[in-house]
Amino acid sequence: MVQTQTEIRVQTQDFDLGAEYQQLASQSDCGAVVTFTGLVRDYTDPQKVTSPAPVSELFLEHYPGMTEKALASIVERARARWPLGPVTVIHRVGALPLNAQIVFVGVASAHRQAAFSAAQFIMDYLKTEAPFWKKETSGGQTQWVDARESDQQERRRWE
Amino acid sequence: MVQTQTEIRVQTQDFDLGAEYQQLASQSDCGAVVTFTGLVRDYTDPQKVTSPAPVSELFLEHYPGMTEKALASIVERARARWPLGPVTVIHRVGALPLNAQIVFVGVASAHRQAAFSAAQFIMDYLKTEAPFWKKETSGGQTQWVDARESDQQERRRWE
Amino acid sequence: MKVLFFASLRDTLGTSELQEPLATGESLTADGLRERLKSRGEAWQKALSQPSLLVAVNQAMVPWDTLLSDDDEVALFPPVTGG
Amino acid sequence: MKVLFFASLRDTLGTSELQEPLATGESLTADGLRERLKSRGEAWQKALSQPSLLVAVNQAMVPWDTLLSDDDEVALFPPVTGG
Repeated sequence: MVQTQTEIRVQTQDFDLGAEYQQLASQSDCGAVVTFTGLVRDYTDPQKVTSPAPVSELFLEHYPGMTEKALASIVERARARWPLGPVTVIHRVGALPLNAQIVFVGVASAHRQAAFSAAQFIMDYLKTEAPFWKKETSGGQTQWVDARESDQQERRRWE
Repeated sequence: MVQTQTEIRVQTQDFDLGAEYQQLASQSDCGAVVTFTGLVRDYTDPQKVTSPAPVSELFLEHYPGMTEKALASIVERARARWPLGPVTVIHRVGALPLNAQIVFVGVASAHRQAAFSAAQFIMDYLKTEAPFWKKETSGGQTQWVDARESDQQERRRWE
Repeated sequence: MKVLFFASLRDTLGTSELQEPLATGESLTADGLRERLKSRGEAWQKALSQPSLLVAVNQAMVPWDTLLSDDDEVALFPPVTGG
Repeated sequence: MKVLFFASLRDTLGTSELQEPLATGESLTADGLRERLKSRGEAWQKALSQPSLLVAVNQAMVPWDTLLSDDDEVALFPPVTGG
């Protein structure tokens, strides 16, 4: 009996990937579990002389109320495309230091390709539809992060 | 500095996904970590009257010496296609009860799509090129598991 | 109706929320609301002319030609950058 | 040369390993080895005629027309089913 529980959490606190995985693996009889985790990294180029100071912190703003609805809607669309077991999506908000975990997507399925595709689909739509905004602090300066055209392109391949 | 360490393990003992993930996330500055875990499940259809007895155990045989080489070669081919950080592949052998973990693939990358694609690529090639064979026990009877044409097809899309 | 602003748009406008009354029988689209808000000054004119701006009505993203009701919660924001 | 058999093929043949001598100057492909082994009896004839059979030389999969050397480790096995 495959469970189809969806868990959506928007939270300031950190999450434990091992515990999230155990929940996905134990609450179903799905043979495949795929997880995606995104972390705060500094991608400023140390080779460039004109590069800004290294990123020291991110601040994640969101639209409370809409975020959970947007994430649940994305998971429902994934369920309409692939046979999925339990799915968990966690997104952190607030101040996040370098190396902090930002986002977790975990998908269980009886089918390996379904688990992979659904996790990618959920991340691609999360990046373009879920109301989160990143503000970056580097060298004491803060600025809003620009959206990337590549994220739009990655979402469009599912249309 | 992105690390490109490859860890390949073929072992009888279980593995701890949380610990494997922590190693991938901490030994690099990659912003994306994708994991795949395969588990022993019983996919015999309880609706079918003619269905065999439920699977109670798997036995995983392998070709010692060649398995590690085959897995390392698959990871190298993935590295030639995508910019990857650390990669871990673990495959268990011997007797594995229902619900046991069989296989783990963990890929870190600066790029989300690279991490997803490489993990899928490694699983698709592992399923068709790495010398492991499953023997299934159900209702006291053991039999070798047949290879599936769908696994061949999934590998061919990378050619 | 309630109008919310988020992220860089809120910072530029210096406003996170305002009330915009809708007369009885008045027909206004999300784009019409945007045009009306532009008349509030130069900062508004400039910030609301960004073609990449997104709009949500009652916490769901909608196209700009969506008709609004007086009890709607409308939110305007720049492209999202989570994940 | 050393010839290894795995999984269902080993069970059917009742043999996990054998030595097959290669005469000096003799030219033998993996497929030629398969044909030679078929002459060992009916079970061998049948099991080694499976078109899905795979062959590895020195622990790497190779095509059936690969030429063998006397110091090679050759392995014959059914399609793999790990993961």
